[in-house]
Amino acid sequence: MVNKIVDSINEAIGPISDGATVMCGGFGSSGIAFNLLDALLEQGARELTIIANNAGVGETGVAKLLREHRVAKVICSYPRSPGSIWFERRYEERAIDLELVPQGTLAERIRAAGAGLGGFYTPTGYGTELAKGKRTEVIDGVGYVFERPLAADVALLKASQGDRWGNLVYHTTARNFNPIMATAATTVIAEVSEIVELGALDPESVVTPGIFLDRVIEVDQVFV
Amino acid sequence: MVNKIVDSINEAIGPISDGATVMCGGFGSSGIAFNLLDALLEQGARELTIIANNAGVGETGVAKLLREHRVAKVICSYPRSPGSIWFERRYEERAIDLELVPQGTLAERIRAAGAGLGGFYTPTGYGTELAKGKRTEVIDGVGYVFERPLAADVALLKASQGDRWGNLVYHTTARNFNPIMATAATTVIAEVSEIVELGALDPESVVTPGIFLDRVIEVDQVFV
Amino acid sequence: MIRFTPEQIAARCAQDIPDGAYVNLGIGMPTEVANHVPAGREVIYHSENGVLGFGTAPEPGTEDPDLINASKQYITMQPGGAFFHQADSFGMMRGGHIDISVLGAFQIAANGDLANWSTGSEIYPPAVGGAMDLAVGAKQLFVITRHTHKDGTPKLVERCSYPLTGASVVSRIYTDLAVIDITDNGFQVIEMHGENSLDEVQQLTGARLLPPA
Amino acid sequence: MIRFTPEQIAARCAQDIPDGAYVNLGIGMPTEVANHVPAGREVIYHSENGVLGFGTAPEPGTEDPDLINASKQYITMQPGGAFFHQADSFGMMRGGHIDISVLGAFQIAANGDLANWSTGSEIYPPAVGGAMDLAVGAKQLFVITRHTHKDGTPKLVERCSYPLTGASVVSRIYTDLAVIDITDNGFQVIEMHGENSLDEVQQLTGARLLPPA
Repeated sequence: MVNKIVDSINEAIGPISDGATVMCGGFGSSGIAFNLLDALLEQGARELTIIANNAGVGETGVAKLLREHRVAKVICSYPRSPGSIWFERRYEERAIDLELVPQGTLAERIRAAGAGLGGFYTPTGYGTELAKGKRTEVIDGVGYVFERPLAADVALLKASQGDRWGNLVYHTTARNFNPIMATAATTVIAEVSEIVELGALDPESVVTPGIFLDRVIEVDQVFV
Repeated sequence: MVNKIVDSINEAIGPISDGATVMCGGFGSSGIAFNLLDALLEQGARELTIIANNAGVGETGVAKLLREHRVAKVICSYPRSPGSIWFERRYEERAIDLELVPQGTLAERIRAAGAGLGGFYTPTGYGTELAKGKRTEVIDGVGYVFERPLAADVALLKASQGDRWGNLVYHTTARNFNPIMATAATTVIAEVSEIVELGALDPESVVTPGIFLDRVIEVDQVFV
Repeated sequence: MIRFTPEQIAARCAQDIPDGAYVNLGIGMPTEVANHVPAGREVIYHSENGVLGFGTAPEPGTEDPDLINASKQYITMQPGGAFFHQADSFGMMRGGHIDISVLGAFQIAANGDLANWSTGSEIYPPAVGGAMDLAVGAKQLFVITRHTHKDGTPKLVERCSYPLTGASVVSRIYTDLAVIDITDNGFQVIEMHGENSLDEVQQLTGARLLPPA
Repeated sequence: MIRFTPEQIAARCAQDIPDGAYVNLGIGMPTEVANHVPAGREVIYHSENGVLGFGTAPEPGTEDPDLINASKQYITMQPGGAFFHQADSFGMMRGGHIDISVLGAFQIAANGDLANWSTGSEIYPPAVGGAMDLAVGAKQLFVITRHTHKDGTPKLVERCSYPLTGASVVSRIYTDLAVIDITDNGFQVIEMHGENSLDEVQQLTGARLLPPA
């Protein structure tokens, strides 16, 4: 029987190696798996590469991992936000590498990894600093940048409901990067505010089919 | 006020030029906009390029267009099915061109057009006849075929419900190619079995946001 | 010689579908595999036209005319199923999310090349559908097929003469005579049905068979 | 000279948002445009974080903590809205489905180049977000900005000295002094606010202005 539901947050986060690449869903403070990020901190993995839209604010989520020197590299589109003090400090100290990626390119690279593509041409960033060193090509008069897929060892997702097959639905704009990250990591873990019976989710409305999921845990949602 | 609902099938199909490229949703007999295809036949446009998964069976849909000599070219993955007599006849007569595309590549090319990408690398078809004449590349040890986006002048969709903004939901596997074709044509037209009030569709469950739609018409659904 | 019926081949293949597997069954004989998966295993079936978690055929009269599988047969849904569009469906395949794909074959080469979409006929219009995506994407590609063509010529060959569906894609072959893995050294017999001997099976095979361990 | 307030600039820009337009408003002054669209026009707003058809700010105490716009402000939904994921959201932008994108700017060049994401500082960590996608994707890109930097140096220039957001992307510029189109011949003044003269505005501009027709 397929049962992806686990009972403890430590079981949910499981073994994560030093040097692992971790995708973290979320945009701003919406859709971030704060419980799983706390569990990752407790679990102790170091030298992490974090793939996320932002790089954490205040003393929460990715910011806590940065504070505790667990992060070697950040791949994101918008690391600097009001309150991103730990990112800014580690960046100034040159303690972390930063790969800055336009947000649509970040999303598309993640999708490409999940969909088994070898890369794609995007018009975004053509003629800008962020295309420097990248292969470019003019096709039918439009300039494009060649971008490679972006996969991860682990993805940490936040959803609203999940079932034992791992099917997920999200709440409003907390959806953001979560469904695409679900497709692009070797191990995919979701925290949900409610586990529901198999069959309770409408198959027309499932956003992330369970095929992508490894583990699902019910948590009290955290908002910051 | 945004109102994409039209009252007559002729108004729905609108002006389509000779030589137009027309995307037709559907897989097998599921999710095909038979009412719109009939209206296209009546409208009279000739020398059409049809983009669809299949090339019509019996005397319905695309098969009727082929019978009436309206089709110059078919771009599809699976033109030959039990009952695809008009496709087979026109093919044998060399009256039509055929561009055969692996189904996942067809879907991805349509999505790429809708998403503004300049092309992508797929492993599908590498080392096969269908990659002949195409640019290929080995990236990190995997062979890929370079594929270009596929756009159309018109897309004819079948959905189950729609509203005046053009938001659409589908019914079971009638979804198939419809949501991606919605993104990839200059003019996008949907037949639905029910027009609903704005706000009746759950924003979490809308599959095709209205931004992609031009015209929506309520019809009696046809099944063959 | 012992020759399995298509149903027996499908049943043998079904033994190797583990509990919890995500499986795509190709058109024709592969579809039969679902009817033989041992009781107690929960298998989640994918169909290329945008559905996961479908069930058995509907009772006559209860068909949903929109709800079909890749073979255009009516299906039902299991609790826990989901619908999605064609680009997402093929992303699942190419992205390596399907555990097992079961396909038929015209020819399989000793290096795992598969030919199953075209006989190269000039008369007959070609059709590929999802065959090439299925061949390239699944974690394991099982082929179920008769060991030879109807005229007795081998389907298992040194090199495919028919146009390829995919290069080096097949993991394991279930035929009416044997179960055979593709290895770096070529065709490796895993088991032979009944009392079939390696020599007998070898004579109906177009490339060298390595004996079972 | 007549200098429009940020609110007046936003209001002037809002006049050019037609009924039925799909519009993405950037962070900061562009957000203000929504408050000035003339009554009777139905405008559908897109935010990069996966929402179409959002409405005004919620009443205090009724916020949904998950429901925010790109500026991380709480929003509400209009009837007819929809949610989608980030890849679909940016597909909408890049694919040319957004009619109008309104952005702020550090510099705009006479050829339509836009710089608004980086001042090139070595000290301050960079952040790009969706700026480059918005710049490249919308059918029309409107910029709303003060005509000059705070120190009086021009923002409208012959060539951007700041790192580009996109090349040849801007359609029209709304400043506190004038409305200016990007044309093949460079900056084309469409209208000047109040009694501002071409000479006065030209002196605060780093490239030649073509007089209004």
